[in-house]
Amino acid sequence: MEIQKKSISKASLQKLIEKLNANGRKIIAPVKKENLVEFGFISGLEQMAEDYILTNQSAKSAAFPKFEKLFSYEVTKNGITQSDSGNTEFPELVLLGVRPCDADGFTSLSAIFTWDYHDTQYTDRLNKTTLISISCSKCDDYCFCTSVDGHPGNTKGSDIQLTRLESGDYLAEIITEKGITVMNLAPELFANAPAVEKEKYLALVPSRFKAGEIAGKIKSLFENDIWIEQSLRCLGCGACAFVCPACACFDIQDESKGKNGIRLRCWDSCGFSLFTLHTSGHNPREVQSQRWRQRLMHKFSYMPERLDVLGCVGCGRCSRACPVDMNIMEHLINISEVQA
Amino acid sequence: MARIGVFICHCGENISATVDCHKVAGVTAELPGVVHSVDYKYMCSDPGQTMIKEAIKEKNLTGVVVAACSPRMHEPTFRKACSEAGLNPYLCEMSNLREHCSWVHPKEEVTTEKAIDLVRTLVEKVKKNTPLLPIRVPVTKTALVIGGGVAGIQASLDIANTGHKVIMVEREPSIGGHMSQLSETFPTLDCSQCILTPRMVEVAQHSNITLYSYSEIEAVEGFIGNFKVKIRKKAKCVDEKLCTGCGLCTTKCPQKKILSEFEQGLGFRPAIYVPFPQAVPNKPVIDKPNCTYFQKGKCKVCEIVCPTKAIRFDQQDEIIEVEIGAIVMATGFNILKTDFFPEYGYGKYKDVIDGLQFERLASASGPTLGEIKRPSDGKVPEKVVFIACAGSRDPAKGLEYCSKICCMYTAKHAMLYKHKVHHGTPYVFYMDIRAGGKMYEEFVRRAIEEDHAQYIRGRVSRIYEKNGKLIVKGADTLMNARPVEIEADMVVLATAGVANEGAEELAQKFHISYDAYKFFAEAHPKLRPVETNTAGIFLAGACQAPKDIPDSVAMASGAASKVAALFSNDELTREPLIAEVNRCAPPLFSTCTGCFLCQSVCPYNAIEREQINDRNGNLIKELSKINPGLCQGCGTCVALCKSKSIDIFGYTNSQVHTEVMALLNEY
Amino acid sequence: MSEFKPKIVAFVCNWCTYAGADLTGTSRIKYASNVKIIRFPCTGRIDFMLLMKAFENGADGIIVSGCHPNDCHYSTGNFHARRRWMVFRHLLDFTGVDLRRITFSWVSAAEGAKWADIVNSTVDIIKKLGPYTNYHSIARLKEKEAEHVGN
Amino acid sequence: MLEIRQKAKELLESGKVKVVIGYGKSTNNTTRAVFIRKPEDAEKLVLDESCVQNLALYLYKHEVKHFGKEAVVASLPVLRSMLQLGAENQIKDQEVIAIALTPEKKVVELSTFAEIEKHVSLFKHDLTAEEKQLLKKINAMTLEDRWEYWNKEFSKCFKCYACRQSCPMCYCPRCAAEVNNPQWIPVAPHQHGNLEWHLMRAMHLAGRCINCGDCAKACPVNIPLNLLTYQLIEEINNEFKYTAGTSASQNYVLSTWKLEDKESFIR
Repeated sequence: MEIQKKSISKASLQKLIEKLNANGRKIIAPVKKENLVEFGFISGLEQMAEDYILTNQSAKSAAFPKFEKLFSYEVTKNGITQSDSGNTEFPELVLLGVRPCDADGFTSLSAIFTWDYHDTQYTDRLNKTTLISISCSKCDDYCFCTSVDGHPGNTKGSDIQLTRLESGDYLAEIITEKGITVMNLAPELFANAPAVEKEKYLALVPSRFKAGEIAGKIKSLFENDIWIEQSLRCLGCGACAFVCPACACFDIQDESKGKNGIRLRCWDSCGFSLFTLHTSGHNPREVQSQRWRQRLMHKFSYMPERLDVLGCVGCGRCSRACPVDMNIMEHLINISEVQA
Repeated sequence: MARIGVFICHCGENISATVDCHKVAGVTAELPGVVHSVDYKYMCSDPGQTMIKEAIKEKNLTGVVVAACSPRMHEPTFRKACSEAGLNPYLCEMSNLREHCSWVHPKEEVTTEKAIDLVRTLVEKVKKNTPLLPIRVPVTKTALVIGGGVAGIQASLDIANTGHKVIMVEREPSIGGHMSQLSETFPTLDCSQCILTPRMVEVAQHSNITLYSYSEIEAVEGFIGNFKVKIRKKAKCVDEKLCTGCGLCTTKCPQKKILSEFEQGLGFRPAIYVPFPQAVPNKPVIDKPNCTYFQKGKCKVCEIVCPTKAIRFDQQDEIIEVEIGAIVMATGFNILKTDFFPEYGYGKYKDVIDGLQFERLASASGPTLGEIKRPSDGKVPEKVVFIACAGSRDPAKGLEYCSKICCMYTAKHAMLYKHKVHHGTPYVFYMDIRAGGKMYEEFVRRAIEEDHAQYIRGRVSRIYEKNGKLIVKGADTLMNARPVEIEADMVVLATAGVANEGAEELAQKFHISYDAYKFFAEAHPKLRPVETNTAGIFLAGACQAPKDIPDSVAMASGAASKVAALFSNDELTREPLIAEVNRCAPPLFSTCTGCFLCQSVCPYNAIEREQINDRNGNLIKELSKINPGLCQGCGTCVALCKSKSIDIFGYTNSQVHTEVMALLNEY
Repeated sequence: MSEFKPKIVAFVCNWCTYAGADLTGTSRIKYASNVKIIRFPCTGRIDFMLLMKAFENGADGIIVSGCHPNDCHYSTGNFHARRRWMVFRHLLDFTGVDLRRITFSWVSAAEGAKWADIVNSTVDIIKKLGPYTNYHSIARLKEKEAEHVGN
Repeated sequence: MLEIRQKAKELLESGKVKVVIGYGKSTNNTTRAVFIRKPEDAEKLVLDESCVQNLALYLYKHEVKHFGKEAVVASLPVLRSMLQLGAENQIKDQEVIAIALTPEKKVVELSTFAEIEKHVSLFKHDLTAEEKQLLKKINAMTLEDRWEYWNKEFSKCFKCYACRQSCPMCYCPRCAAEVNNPQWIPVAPHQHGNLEWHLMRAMHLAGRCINCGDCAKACPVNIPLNLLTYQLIEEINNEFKYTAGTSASQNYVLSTWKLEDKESFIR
């Protein structure tokens, strides 16, 4: 559909939040938690963090929480009975202040969760979530969205995108039906858009490499030593995967207490050695370099190939979160430069 | 899929009086995996056991839970019953409904509920049980006896007489130990050597006993039934095969003024010597540090005089390796020397001697040929003061424990003295008289009443010399601490019995534990007095604590019977409830990382280091290995292991975890 | 609301406390039925994780008991256990776990009466403290799905 | 810094070692671990206050070991880790060369545990002022508040195991958290899965943690994890006069005992 351009003042945005609350929607926005900016529930604009580049963790947990119950079961002599699967009522959520890269992350996730199997739990959650992104006026050395087909004002994945103008008002782009629904809760709060050049309010994120080229090249590097070289310092923790807005790997766990139990889905990471460990003790990805290769291959080769979408949005969270500075952008640049 | 049978016992009315056994059986029947659940009046009775056996066959059960009395009572009974019915005994568990439930709670709903919880817990556990086979360890039927004193001799003879080989190692040139130094023995006053030397000879001649005298233990490895021991046979510089023991060398040796160990320094011996006339073996050794040839490079008198040319100055220590099934430690004890006692002159008064020295003075074969003469000037002492508890029972300056034998030998000394010096007076300072033992009390009374030993209850505070006399200052605590002063000609200290030299090092070599006083520690103070915590190593005699001859001999026979029992089978079989380190496919081989933090927790030194090498013998990984012959199954290593790489049969991680879950959750 | 019946798990060694509890039975000494025993070869076998499991699964209190020092059937298992408990208690206290809910004791095979006393006094303490809701509440999965978000 | 480079260069040129593990500049002017294998690359080594990672954990990393004999630029925590790893048989004496700085900032080469022990004894390693303060705060709290505090902290955890992976003492090829028969620790990062994981981790590090603080530094959600293990370092020191990482020959405090160990808490 055609993007509608509107504008909304700070005051109106505050009102909109109240309206949404009154409408029974929970609002999640970046808030300051000690020395981190994370997503959290807010009831007023004042609770929202000021001038942040990105939240520490991505917004993915709105539709793909770090763990979630899939169903309950009961084991008795007469067999196993399964209950409350797929009938959980998810709340209506509004994600306010997500960055375009985060919003775009849901594109990657959705591609995975609706690929061969339609994951209702994920899609139900996402359908109940409205994404109001705020375009980036600032970036840091870790940002590289522009190298992976992204953009500080990228509207892909957002339902509404706000761009802050010098007046303090926001340029509001209404992108999807969901966006319109939100706007229609209080149309009076939305004024007509001033004639402004959106670009001029956006951060300049230099393009470091071309994702397309990487995708083409990386396959030929499967046996290359670059993976060992790059991952020598890698600890094999899951920090990168868990803060990543596009990482979708999960583990299924049953937790039983006597006859009752629940089945859970929990985040998992291809960086863990346990991820591919066989019962026999054999591990097809025996060392960290192979796991690191898998991570990049998956994001830049397998996903584009099979799902026609990149597994990376260039937010740079993994690099920020990494305890040993595994800077993904830097690594991708080497890859783009290495001779196959 | 598990097929569990549950058998609830009423134990007459012991359980059913407060627990609704029928209900328990009913509820249990509903548990997943339970295919058979009944209650009955007496499960341990023949019909009861038959019920179980039949159920096992008919319902082909994979596990059995008997809910009855304490497993400490009837677990063996029911496990046996199961195996008779073809079910591995370790697939049978007991739930304690009597001691832990019906007997301690009133008849009410919750008591039955508790019973149900207890049964459910064991049902869930038994689902995790696995069939286990008893452990079999081959046994080398040769015993090693270390120490050739009376205990070692007794143990060796007893073992040898059961038809098993014995290797005896004695570090001195002759066996015999302290007993061979004694004059007469209490309470019978028969001559020590007269009763001991025949036994010594028997050892030397016994076809099942190999004696290595003048030898020490170099190294020990292995475990019960399978020890490998290195013995260092010290160079005697005499060819034992050629030597006839004629003794010519010892008489001709120019070096004659060496203090004799056997005579406790009261007599002399040459540099080539046999410790005493009845020595076994009766062949001399050259005491290199004191031999003129070895020190100055010339002499060789012995070589010249030896009729059989048996002297070998160039003889080297020999290392002998033997395979051993069981070991008896009989390394004996020693006594504190007089120089231990400042108040008695640090041993600088020649006429203040210790008990063993008095034994030599009183011995017919001793330096004075049995006449009591005081060391300083050879005068016959008119007044002799015997001081009991010299160093014993003295937390302040000496040792806390009672040396056990001093009361008796002091009384004996007083008697012997009186018998030899009729006009003399023996005084005995004592704290208490401990004469526990057959004919012991009577013996002490004889010393006091017939031989008029003057017993004074009290400690001696000081001894000093004054014109040729030893002034003994003490107090008589029975005469409300009246000061006593005796002008004695000689003082005999009943010095405390202590662990033998090198006991600690030896214990460490053998991985056996020892107490604060370096005496070897028995496995259990009451129930396993002759065993050590290291399987296959036993204790005999005073190496465990000071004790008299009959006790030492009894203990030696006890140890011998333990060895004989161990040797009665070609294999020793043990309960398989022991720990094991897991193994898995390469490249991991085991989740054990070889940190070996578990090694020091094992009370039995059962944890060894195993190396995993590739085809070319390059080390891939080091990991812990638990020796099934040594592990006793305490599981301390299991709880310690961080990577959960050790588990223990019968109480596996998954079993105990399941028990906790089952006890607290609904099923 | 019905009267609070504490759930108490006892981790005991086979040789001393288990036998002691047997003696309590043979001497017909009565004690509260809230305590249920799990048998171990030795206190040295008792894994601190089992204590966490007990609380997680609804125990309000725990008893850990074994042989007196120097009485250990395996001679030193209880000494190792004692050290672990010393350290584990410090950790639990630092993280706000209520140590009053764990009774550590030495009960020998001859101390039937002591076992009854340990049980009864522990039950009294736990009754005063009430159910261990703190621990149990976190052990329950949060059903309010929305709470996951932003965690 | 130049001295460090010089030393690394020598070691590589002489062939005494095949790889030098040290710190180098990163693209965002922070520092990070580098693995120098060519003498000429020794120039890339840097050493300043930003070099804080405990490099000891790379000593047993498969790909790094693969290069051959290792040398490591060793701060105090690295040296103490090496001693503890030695005591736990994870590295052998004289297997690794440590390049360290004396109190006078002179570069020394330590090739035996004995030398390292001596060197380590010259320094004291402590928490930062903030950490000390926080620790004080926590200890001053009521039981309830401590419980609240830690559960709030743990609720942030999403089980990325950065704490474990960054810890030189967490070398187990299979962590107990990965054991699933029985499932000791719930895998899910829910409240009690997190609580049990962090309690177990602390307990397994008791008497082994050498207080480098890397677990806390690595934590992407800033849980002050090192305080758990630090508290135990203190307690263990009080109870048993024992400090991990001071000797490669001392017996693990929890696999030894003393008759007089305090048992006032046992009835």
